[in-house]
Amino acid sequence: MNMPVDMSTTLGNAWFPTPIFTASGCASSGKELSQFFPLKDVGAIVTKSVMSKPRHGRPTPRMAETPSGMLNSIGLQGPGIDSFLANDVPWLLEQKARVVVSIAGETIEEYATLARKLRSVSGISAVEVNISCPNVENRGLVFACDPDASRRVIDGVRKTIGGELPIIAKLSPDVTNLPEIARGVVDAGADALALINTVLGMVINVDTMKPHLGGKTGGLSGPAIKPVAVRAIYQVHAALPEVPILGMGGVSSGRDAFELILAGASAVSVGTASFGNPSALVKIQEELREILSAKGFATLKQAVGYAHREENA
Amino acid sequence: MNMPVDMSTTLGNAWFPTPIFTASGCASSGKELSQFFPLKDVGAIVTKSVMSKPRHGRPTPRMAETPSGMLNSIGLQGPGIDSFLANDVPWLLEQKARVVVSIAGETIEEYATLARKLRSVSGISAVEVNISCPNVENRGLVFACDPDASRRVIDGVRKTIGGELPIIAKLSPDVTNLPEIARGVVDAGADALALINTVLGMVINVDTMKPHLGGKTGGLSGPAIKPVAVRAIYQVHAALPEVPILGMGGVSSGRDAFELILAGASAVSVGTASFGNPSALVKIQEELREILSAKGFATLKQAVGYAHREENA
Amino acid sequence: MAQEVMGTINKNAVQQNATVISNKRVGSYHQILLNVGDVVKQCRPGNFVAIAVGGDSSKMILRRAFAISRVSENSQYGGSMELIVAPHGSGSKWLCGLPEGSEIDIVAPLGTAFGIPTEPINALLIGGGYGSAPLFGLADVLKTRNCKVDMLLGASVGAKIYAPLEGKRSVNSLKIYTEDGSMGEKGRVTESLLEIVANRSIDVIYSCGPMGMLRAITELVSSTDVIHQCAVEESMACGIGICMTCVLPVVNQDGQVSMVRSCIDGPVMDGSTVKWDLVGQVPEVHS
Amino acid sequence: MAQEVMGTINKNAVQQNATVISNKRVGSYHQILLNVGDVVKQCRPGNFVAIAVGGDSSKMILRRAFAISRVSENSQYGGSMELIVAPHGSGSKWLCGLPEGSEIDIVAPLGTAFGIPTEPINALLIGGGYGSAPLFGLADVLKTRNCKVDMLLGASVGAKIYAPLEGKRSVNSLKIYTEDGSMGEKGRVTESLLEIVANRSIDVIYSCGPMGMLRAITELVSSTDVIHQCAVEESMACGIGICMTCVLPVVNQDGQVSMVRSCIDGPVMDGSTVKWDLVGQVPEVHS
Ligand SMILES: Cc1cc2nc3c(=O)[nH]c(=O)nc-3n(C[C@H](O)[C@H](O)[C@H](O)COP(=O)(O)OP(=O)(O)OC[C@H]3O[C@@H](n4cnc5c(N)ncnc54)[C@H](O)[C@@H]3O)c2cc1C
Ligand SMILES: Cc1cc2nc3c(=O)[nH]c(=O)nc-3n(C[C@H](O)[C@H](O)[C@H](O)COP(=O)(O)OP(=O)(O)OC[C@H]3O[C@@H](n4cnc5c(N)ncnc54)[C@H](O)[C@@H]3O)c2cc1C
Ligand SMILES: Cc1cc2nc3c(=O)[nH]c(=O)nc-3n(C[C@H](O)[C@H](O)[C@H](O)COP(=O)(O)O)c2cc1C
Ligand SMILES: Cc1cc2nc3c(=O)[nH]c(=O)nc-3n(C[C@H](O)[C@H](O)[C@H](O)COP(=O)(O)O)c2cc1C
Ligand code: FES
Ligand code: FES
Repeated sequence: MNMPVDMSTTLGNAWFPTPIFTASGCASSGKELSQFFPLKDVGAIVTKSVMSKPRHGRPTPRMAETPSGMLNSIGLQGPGIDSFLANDVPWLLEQKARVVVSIAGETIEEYATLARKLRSVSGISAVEVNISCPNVENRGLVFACDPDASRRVIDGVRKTIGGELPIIAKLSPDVTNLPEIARGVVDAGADALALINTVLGMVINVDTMKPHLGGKTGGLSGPAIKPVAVRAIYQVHAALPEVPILGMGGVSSGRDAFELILAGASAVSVGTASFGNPSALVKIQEELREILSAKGFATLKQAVGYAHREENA
Repeated sequence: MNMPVDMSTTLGNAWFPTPIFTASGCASSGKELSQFFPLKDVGAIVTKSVMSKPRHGRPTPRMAETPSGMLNSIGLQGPGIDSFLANDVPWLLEQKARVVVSIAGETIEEYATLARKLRSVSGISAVEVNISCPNVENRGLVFACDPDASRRVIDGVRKTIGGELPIIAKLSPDVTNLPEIARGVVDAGADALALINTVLGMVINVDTMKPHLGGKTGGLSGPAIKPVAVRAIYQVHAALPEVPILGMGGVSSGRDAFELILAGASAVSVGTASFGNPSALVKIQEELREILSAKGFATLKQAVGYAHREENA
Repeated sequence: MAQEVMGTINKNAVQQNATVISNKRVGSYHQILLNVGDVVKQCRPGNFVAIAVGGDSSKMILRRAFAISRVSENSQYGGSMELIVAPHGSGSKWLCGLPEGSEIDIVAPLGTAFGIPTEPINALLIGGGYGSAPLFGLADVLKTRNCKVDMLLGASVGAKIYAPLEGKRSVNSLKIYTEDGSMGEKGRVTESLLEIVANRSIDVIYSCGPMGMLRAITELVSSTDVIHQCAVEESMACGIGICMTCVLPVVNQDGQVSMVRSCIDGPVMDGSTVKWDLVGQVPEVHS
Repeated sequence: MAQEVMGTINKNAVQQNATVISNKRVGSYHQILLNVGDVVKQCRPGNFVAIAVGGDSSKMILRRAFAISRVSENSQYGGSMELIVAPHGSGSKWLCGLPEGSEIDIVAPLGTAFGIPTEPINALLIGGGYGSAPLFGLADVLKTRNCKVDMLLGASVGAKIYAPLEGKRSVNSLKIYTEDGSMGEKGRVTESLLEIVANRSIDVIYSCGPMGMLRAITELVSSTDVIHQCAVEESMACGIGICMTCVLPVVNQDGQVSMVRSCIDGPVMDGSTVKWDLVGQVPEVHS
């Protein structure tokens, strides 16, 4: 069996030739990976979450390997939105890559400011709003853990950015009721959802007998969290079947990507897998194409959410 | 270095010679493991959560292996409290094992009923209250995900059982604010906390293209979730330093157990590791003893929460 | 017919290292010979072994179960155990790739064994795919009890028929079926089962293979007096009775269905007690 | 002194398989020789290789970084690369246990290289533990430029001094220090560093070893004109610049500190630009 498969997908009004994207924070701004494959060959480059000002991030150590996973605590180190828009976006567009810009803020106002700067940039496919950041105006409570704050961030971005650019709200799995948060941000104007950000974790260094990471806690990513990602995507797709999902969490093979797609993802970001294998994205993309073809799907879209079908029921 | 180490620990007024326990649901009622080591050699046998009536549990498949972990959806299959108290407890006491009985219910009333039956049984060291069960009186919302329901379960058990038997409330990590839930159950009368129950996950079978487990979702356990367990224990110990914690989640070596202890656990349950290695508990216990000795701890208790210490601060 | 009953659960089981003596491809399978020492004395046909896979830094945390195909007490290596392994997923493929001399961690013997009759009976052994593995060892034992032993083996294709030359010597007759007709007769082992049972006056059927085959055999012989001992294969997380993942719905004496652990109350079970139609479902709650 | 500057990031890096030619214990380390083919032509002293560890079903998802000790274009195996590996945790132990003939997955060459002077200078090479590995390859290159090459090696114990016979031939002098005095002089490489620098008119120090050693050297020579090129070792998740875990505080031309990725802007850095006292902290936010 080797049927050609239409791999194209959409998130809101943005079209992508294939559903395999980088994950924010796991591809920097793309340059580093371009040594290993042409960036235009994959669905999109989702850039590292950028804030309004340059940031140093968290102290080192910033990572710990864990069984089938890793913790990171980067703390959103980055050049700030102005430098990013001046240097990184034009370069990516030159490569003919699709660009999804991820933004992060410490206040609702900061998100809106970032959105305002993005509005004037042409060539960007979508904006991913990373709301897994501590809200400095509310005791550092992560936006994504607070239904109201999540909604207000997206509302602010939507109002600022207008109707053109699709908004993908990126949610944290560390909540009691994920569908509730999802519904809130969709009501506030998100066109799509990105699921999942990392799971909060910690490693204690048994030599120093203290938390290993400079930031103490960190985000767990990699294959270890794949079952959590599949569950989150399945739950949210069941609750909001019309809302496209950019799925992610532990994907390192075409089978993994297929699993997330069956659960309800319209596209799949690959994060940690690129650390172990710089050409992971193209490998995953080819494997996915073969699986879809072998399973008899003529288009990727037919497979999205297929695990939810009711047979003879 | 081979200093002898005092491994004894306490949870509420219950004393245990060593801090390594089985995890509920991962040792049945002990008999099966007794082929591999004398049950009295470990800290305690925490029995599979028992309900008031016999239960068939969930349909098969009930398990899926995942990277460095597994999902289970057993659905609390068991003989019911009467048969359990008549057959299993006496046998365990005959083995001179310390027994922690885990109970589970579908209503607040069922927990109280179970507690009433336990009150009259002598020889039990403590009761672990597994509140990660769907509350049939509230749309199946898991008790442990609802601060109010959690509190009311523990309150009911406390009032029924009186002051003698220590109550260990077992919490789910699938919540936005774990310290809040912990504080609630402690206020309601829990003497100790068990952290963590499994993390909700799902695997989709790429052959059938449907959720693999009969129960669709399942609980993720094993090394994959260890960083989540360490974080949960650390957070709760920071918030409630006086409350003893029975830690668990992915422990498969003495180093792992030590990590949980440094984070704040007074004792450590070993679950999934016994599936891969029937004598995991004794191995872990010996490794822990050696590590404590090598690090210069004369007693286990000195190491509990040691990662929280402030040096020259 | 007396069936051996185990006193306490897995009372002969030990956890120990084993050395790979040889690892050969045989058709679609690998025949793996392990040096295991004295534990072979405790292994009975039907028992299985649980093997840790993937090495020290493996992401596979659960053991894999394999039927003990046969054991030998006085091979040149001391006690040795043979397994027939299909390279299915990552764990079994890892095993099939082990070079001679590798050390692995095993727990054995586990589970129930086929009941061995005390009188000479007519036995029919039915194997599906690698399910034939434990049947040759069983045939040897049945022969020592002067039983007549006929055997039917089935598989999708010829490469999935495991029927070693030596093994054939212990059976009075051997008939092979393949679904594509590439070996033996085209069709399934159940094709003319009732005729065979009648013609050869079969007293007991011993079977091992896919659940669908076991179910079909049970249903076919339900109208006869034939006893059907089948070795089931459910997904197992622990293999030693502590996790409750491997359950099957089984009818007990009072007609009530309960979910029974196939790792300790099986793998060998009385086929007529298994509620095959309920496998993968939950029986009505009793009491 | 001209320093080679890379055009785009890791522009010579490739991901490919490599075969283990040999794996020998040398003191506390393993000397691992890999058959890697043509990529050796792109490897410069100071570059590192990132290796996938644990095999197909490994729970270790990240590569491990190792300095390329030396390469040979025309060994009997074609291009070969030598690594000196300390069996530290599970990944490096797995590597040290690989039998000859094993295939591994590598990405190389990565990171910056030691700057090679265009004129003959007086170079002092300082290695701590396995940090000496890349220095012998460097010494070879410096010799071809007619530099005078002195070397200081230090370690806690003699078994952790890596100083191969052939290597010693490329240096004009070699002095060894151990903390327990079990080999060479008792003490640390920094013991009489300033004297050595002065007496031998050292122009450039090339160093590789624990961060503490690199910091101590930087501080000692800060009052001199000596250039200090050091190869740093920070925990790396990706090794190719995409994760931001491996950062070090570095001062730029305008005196501002930024967190620089040691995998692509290192491992070889100008020691005087690293804010050693801020390692493990976050600098004040600028702007
Ligand atoms: C009592 C018993 C006896 C068996 N005897 C044999 C034998 O003699 N020869 C042989 O080749 N195989 C036998 N099997 C099946 C064998 O255990 C599986 O093929 C093997 O576990 C698959 O593991 P994997 O890593 O290759 O596959 P994966 O699909 O990657 O395994 C993933 C998980 O699913 C479980 N699993 C997958 N398939 C099966 C299966 N068919 N049965 C049970 N668990 C499964 C695995 O144990 C593992 O936990 C037996 C199984 C049981 C329960
Ligand atoms: C640029 C560079 C060059 C290196 N060159 C050599 C060399 O030539 N010879 C040698 O023996 N070692 C070298 N190391 C160190 C080597 O990478 C670590 O010893 C190795 O990664 C440890 O992995 P492990 O699985 O054995 O240990 P574990 O402690 O189990 O590793 C756990 C995680 O921590 C990381 N880690 C642990 N220790 C270190 C360390 N010292 N440096 C960086 N990451 C670490 C690992 O990469 C892994 O992700 C180098 C490191 C870097 C960054
Ligand atoms: C090192 C690292 C940095 C990350 N930085 C960001 C970030 O800046 N913004 C964001 O939304 N997610 C960030 N993430 C989360 C990933 O985008 C992704 O949601 C998560 O890692 C799960 O996917 P994975 O398992 O494929 O990595 C980061 C993850 C890692 C590992
Ligand atoms: C098969 C299985 C069954 C379980 N059954 C129960 C149970 O009945 N009651 C309970 O409180 N926890 C139950 N758990 C959760 C464990 O007690 C433990 O909290 C969890 O598995 C994390 O520990 P581990 O990673 O060491 O297994 C079960 C876990 C597994 C894997
Ligand atoms: S496999 Fe665990 S109880 Fe049977
Ligand atoms: S190791 Fe990932 S950026 Fe340096």
